[in-house]
Amino acid sequence: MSSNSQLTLSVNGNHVTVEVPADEALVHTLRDRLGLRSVRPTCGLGICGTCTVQLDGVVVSSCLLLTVQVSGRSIRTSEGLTNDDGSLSRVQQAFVDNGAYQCAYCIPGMVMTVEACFAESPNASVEEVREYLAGNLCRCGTYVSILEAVTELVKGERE
Amino acid sequence: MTTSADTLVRRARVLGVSLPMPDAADRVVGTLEYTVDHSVEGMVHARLVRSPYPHARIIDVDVSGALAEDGVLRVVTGADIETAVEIPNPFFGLTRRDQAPLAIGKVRYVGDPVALVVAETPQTARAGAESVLVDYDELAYVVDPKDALVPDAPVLHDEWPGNECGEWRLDRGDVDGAMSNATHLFEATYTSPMANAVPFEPHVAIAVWVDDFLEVWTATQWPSAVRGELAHMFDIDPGKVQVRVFPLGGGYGAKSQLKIEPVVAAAARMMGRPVRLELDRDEVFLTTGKHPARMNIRTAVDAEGRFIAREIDLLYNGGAYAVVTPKAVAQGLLRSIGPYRFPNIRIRSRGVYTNTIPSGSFRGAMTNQAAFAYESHADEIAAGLGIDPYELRERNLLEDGDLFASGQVMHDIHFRELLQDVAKVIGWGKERASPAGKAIGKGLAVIIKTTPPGTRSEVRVEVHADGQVLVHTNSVDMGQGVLGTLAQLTAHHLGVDIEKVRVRDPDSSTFDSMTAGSRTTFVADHAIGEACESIRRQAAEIVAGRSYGSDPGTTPDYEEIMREASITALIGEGVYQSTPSDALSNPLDVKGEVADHWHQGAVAVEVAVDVETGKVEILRCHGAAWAGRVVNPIRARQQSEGSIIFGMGPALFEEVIFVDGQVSNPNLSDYMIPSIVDVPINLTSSSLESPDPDADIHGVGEMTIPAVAPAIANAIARATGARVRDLPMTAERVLRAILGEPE
Amino acid sequence: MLIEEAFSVDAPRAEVVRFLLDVPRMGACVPGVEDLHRVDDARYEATLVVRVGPIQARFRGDVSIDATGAPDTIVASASGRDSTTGSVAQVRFFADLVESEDGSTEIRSASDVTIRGRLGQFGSGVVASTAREMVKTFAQCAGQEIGGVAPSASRSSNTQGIAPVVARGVLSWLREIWSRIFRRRGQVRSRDE
Amino acid sequence: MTRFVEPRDLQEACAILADDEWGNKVISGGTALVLMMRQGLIAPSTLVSIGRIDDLDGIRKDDSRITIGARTTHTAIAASAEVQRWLPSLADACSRVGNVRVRNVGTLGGNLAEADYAADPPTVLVGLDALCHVIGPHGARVLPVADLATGFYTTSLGPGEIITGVSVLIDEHRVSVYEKYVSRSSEDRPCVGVSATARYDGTSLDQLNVVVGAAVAVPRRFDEVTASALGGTLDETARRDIAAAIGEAIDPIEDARGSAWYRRKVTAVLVKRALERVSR
Repeated sequence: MSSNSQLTLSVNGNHVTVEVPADEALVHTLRDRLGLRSVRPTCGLGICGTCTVQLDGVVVSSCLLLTVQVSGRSIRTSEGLTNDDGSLSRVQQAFVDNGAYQCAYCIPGMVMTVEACFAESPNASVEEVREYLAGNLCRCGTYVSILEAVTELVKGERE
Repeated sequence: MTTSADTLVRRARVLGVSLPMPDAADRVVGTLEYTVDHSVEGMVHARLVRSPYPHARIIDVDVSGALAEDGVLRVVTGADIETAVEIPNPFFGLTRRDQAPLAIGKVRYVGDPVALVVAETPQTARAGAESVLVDYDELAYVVDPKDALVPDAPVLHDEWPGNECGEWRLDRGDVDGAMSNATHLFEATYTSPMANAVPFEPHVAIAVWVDDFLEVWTATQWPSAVRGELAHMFDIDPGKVQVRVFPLGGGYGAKSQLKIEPVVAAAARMMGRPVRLELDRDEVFLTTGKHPARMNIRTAVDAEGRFIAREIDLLYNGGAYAVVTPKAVAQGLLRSIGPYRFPNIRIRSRGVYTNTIPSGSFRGAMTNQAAFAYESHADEIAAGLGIDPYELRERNLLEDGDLFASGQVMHDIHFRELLQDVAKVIGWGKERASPAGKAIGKGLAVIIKTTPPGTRSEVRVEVHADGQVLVHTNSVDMGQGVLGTLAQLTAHHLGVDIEKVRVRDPDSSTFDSMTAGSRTTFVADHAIGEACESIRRQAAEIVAGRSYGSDPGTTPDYEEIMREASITALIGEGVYQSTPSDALSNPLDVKGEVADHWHQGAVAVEVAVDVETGKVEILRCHGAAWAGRVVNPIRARQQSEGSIIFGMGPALFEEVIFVDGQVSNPNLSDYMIPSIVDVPINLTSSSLESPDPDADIHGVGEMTIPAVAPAIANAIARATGARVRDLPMTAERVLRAILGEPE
Repeated sequence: MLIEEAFSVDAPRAEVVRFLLDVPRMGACVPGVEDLHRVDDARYEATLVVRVGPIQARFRGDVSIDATGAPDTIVASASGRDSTTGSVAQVRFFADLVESEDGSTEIRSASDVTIRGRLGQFGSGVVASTAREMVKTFAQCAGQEIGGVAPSASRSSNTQGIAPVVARGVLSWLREIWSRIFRRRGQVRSRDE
Repeated sequence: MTRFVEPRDLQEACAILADDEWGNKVISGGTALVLMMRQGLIAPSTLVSIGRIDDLDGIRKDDSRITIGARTTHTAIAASAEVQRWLPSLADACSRVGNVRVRNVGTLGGNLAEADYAADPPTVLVGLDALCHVIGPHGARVLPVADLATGFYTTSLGPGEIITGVSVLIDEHRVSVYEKYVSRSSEDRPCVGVSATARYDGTSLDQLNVVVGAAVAVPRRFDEVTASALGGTLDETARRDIAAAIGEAIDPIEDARGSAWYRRKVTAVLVKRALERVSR
């Protein structure tokens, strides 16, 4: 049991106020309190990447962060990557176009990571994005299609 | 009316096209609903209390501490279930009803559920579970199947003396005679440990009772099995049990059979409230795993490298409960033979109970373990005789018209094409020079998998007045995109636009044996074809004089026909029932028709071995599957390539490790799965097709996985001269083999 | 996990036996033992505090001694439960006492340590090393208490693949002995505060 | 009841920590602490965040030393031009910790305070003779990083003490490398990590530190082995002898990443490879 703290977060551009116990991980606040399904606890150890979110623009494991640690900060989840008109982001669209999903439980985390990699280095090579994705695991083994989506994005960036 | 030319164009478009899954955007964004996302009004949350002991008598379960926790509603124990009037049959199981929702009397493995704490919130249920005190009387336990077979070994189930969990034999020809006259004899033993399928979405289920009706939302691959067993458990008509399944966040066999559904349904029944249970990651590890296996092979070979006789002894570890083991070891027998001709062959395949996690289905089940053995063995024979491994396989591969070891005449056999395909892509015969400190080598493997006869699948296709087509099946989408694939098949058979077809998530309104064993596409094609043909016939009867049979040249305008006849829907039902066979009627004499058709696959790899550390890097990999016809190329490719990637883990480093009878690595830090950088960039696959437009569609979900480990083992051996016969082929094992240092 | 530790003490065997059967005195040599008190002649209750970095487990349970083999052998068993980490620890201790002509006694001990539950799943290597350290500390302390020499050799092994065959043999033999001596119930029952 | 507090200065943080040595824990990035909480291994009564305390962040260089604040993330260290220029082996080790998400959040101070044996940066820092800056209820002190970890997950930090930073002497004549070996997936933690740090006077070896980490409870230096090579040229024979001697001398842990036998073998190989990279 923990004493609850009331705090404010920016989630996908919206300010939200939540009351959470000190030992609640961010993944549970996002998923269970705010209904953001794309954020999924799988390993609980920061290894698999299915709970990946962007914290002030950098990717983090929301299972290894307490919500109280990120009070006042800005969080983006996969749901928040889509454009205002509801259309998919460039990276999301490349995943759809290349069939880069199977059961897709890991895919929102993959997309978050690819977005962050390009934000950090817009001219990243396919090999660099691949290294960056090393901590996002996919049990269906969709890696080949994911790299095809990444290749398309890298080409598009250069054109 | 649609012209025949239009129809032909449309039909050409719908099959063999890489259509996206209908819910692709939701999958990528993360808005797709899985079972884990689902909630039901008024539901309460459950948490299991599990045994810390591998084998112990339950003396007492003290639930007072848990009930004292604020918010804990009820604690259910095995004893409660045993005596509950609402649960007339507390034991379940698809082969032997030897398992209770919560252990009754004794626990049989570390992790065996002992009690279920139900509370208002998951957190409270967790706290309550920590407060349940169980008094145990420890019993002697057994982990190794060989130890479980000795005369005074601890017995897990009194009803099954000697820990027997299935034994099957096959004996054809004169093995002893052939062996005694053989020019060359080879013998070796190969082992595979338990591995976990690691579906990312954990096991999760919600049970809701309304009077005598049970609705279960569960992440299962086998909704029909869940329905049947739950109906038996509560002694109600199966029609009163509805099993609802969302797309799965991964299955790979781990969500086959029954897992947590019985305990959730029992608790919901006893409490009169909807109950939800979601497992933690470590509990997923404790729930099921790949059968550990030990396979000994003796082979007699003539001077030309032809296999004259083979003797196989297979021992599978079934774990604490039978689940599917007694039947699975029969498939284990059939899948141990490999794609080769054996004039004389004798096989014994046994399953045994031990105090470990109950073994169950796993992607490539009962084929992975055997293929690692027989394909490694093939290369060992080739090396012993100084014959090229490709050539040795060529001389022994089964062909159309050959007799399988069971005596069945084989058709639709394509091993040579598969072998040629992978050898060509990998550049077989062209060896690369190894850089300093590395040894580079290539390896091949070819596999066969039986598809069990006697399975059944039902579909119902409805064409509505507005032209929309609704397909009811009990096939589960677990990432293979089956709903899209079945829509493509329906559009093809009906001759309508794919956009009009929607395949519903499973809801028990139709029966399907399982979504497993790479059987769905094959059987659904037959069942959907039949349903669509029935609709075409109905249309033809309405518009008398016309023929709308299966001729693709004539597709009716269903909307117009229904409008003219003033009917709201055309409904067609189709069943695929494969011919039952008596091949398995006598466990000690397996013979006859053992497969509906034959799954066939091959893999070739090139590896670089660091000779100082034993670390294996896969440089190049190509897999090939016999597809017959491809419905959706990207999905087929992802099955073959995903299967290869999935197979790399258990080949190189995945192993569920037992220390003192307990799993020491039930998490993704200590149990690692392959990452994107563990996979070669150069990973490709072929789905080989028949020129015949009516050729059988073969499933491709598991055609490459069994060949991965032996292909790697063979490449390591060709690179270094060192043979590893135990999985996983960890860097340490490879180094020990190179240095000749036993474990 | 089997931990073997052999050490010599500069005292006759009878004195070593006296030490080992004097549970409060012997228990004082086990690092982390608190609240040791007697239940009956053969049974004591105690708390064992084990610390691995920030993790602190308090195993509450009991200790039983079997002296029927004395003075050749002493067998003891302890088990306890920790509520913080939801873990159960069991130690089965077996000591073979060999008196030398010079009046010293060699104690050949084998401890079969099993940690079940969350702590057992936390880095098996770390837990094994911690247990090995504890046995070594005990041996040193016991040596000093009885008035003797430092330990001569120690070895630990897991019961999984890496264990030498001989150690596995010892382990199954030991477990058989225990199953005969300690056929009793209530291994993990211990009320928490 | 877990409490979360965010003191504004170090004195206050130290005082809260000293209140309850076992119950109160410092939280920085939290990657290790939250993980242990979630695994049900610890249940702290108070989490003392150092997130709002000034001057714990960032990398500073003066004439003789580079100082890295305790709250600096692995990502920031790996990306720092100063660290890449002057301490390339540390940049390399930090760039290979866990995955990108862990590096973005996990801090150097947290890494050292956790004293996880399967870590990368400590092995390099010990080889670089790095100093650890600590503050506690009784004031500040400095100790070698080599003296910080005392066992598995255990440090010599006293009650209420907090790591504030790490500093390393700049030395243009020093060459330092890190060899990391993972035995399973790319995402595994190290089975063995070896750092080698050499300093030359012309072609003659002036100083040599070899440190082995991840295979043992705390990073271990082998000055007694490497001493024999000083004054020489670190030729192939010298490298081979040192590698073999360290492989013999080490007493490795056994776990799922490898047996003691295997870790000995790999340690010798990694030492050899590290020495090749620092030889002239």
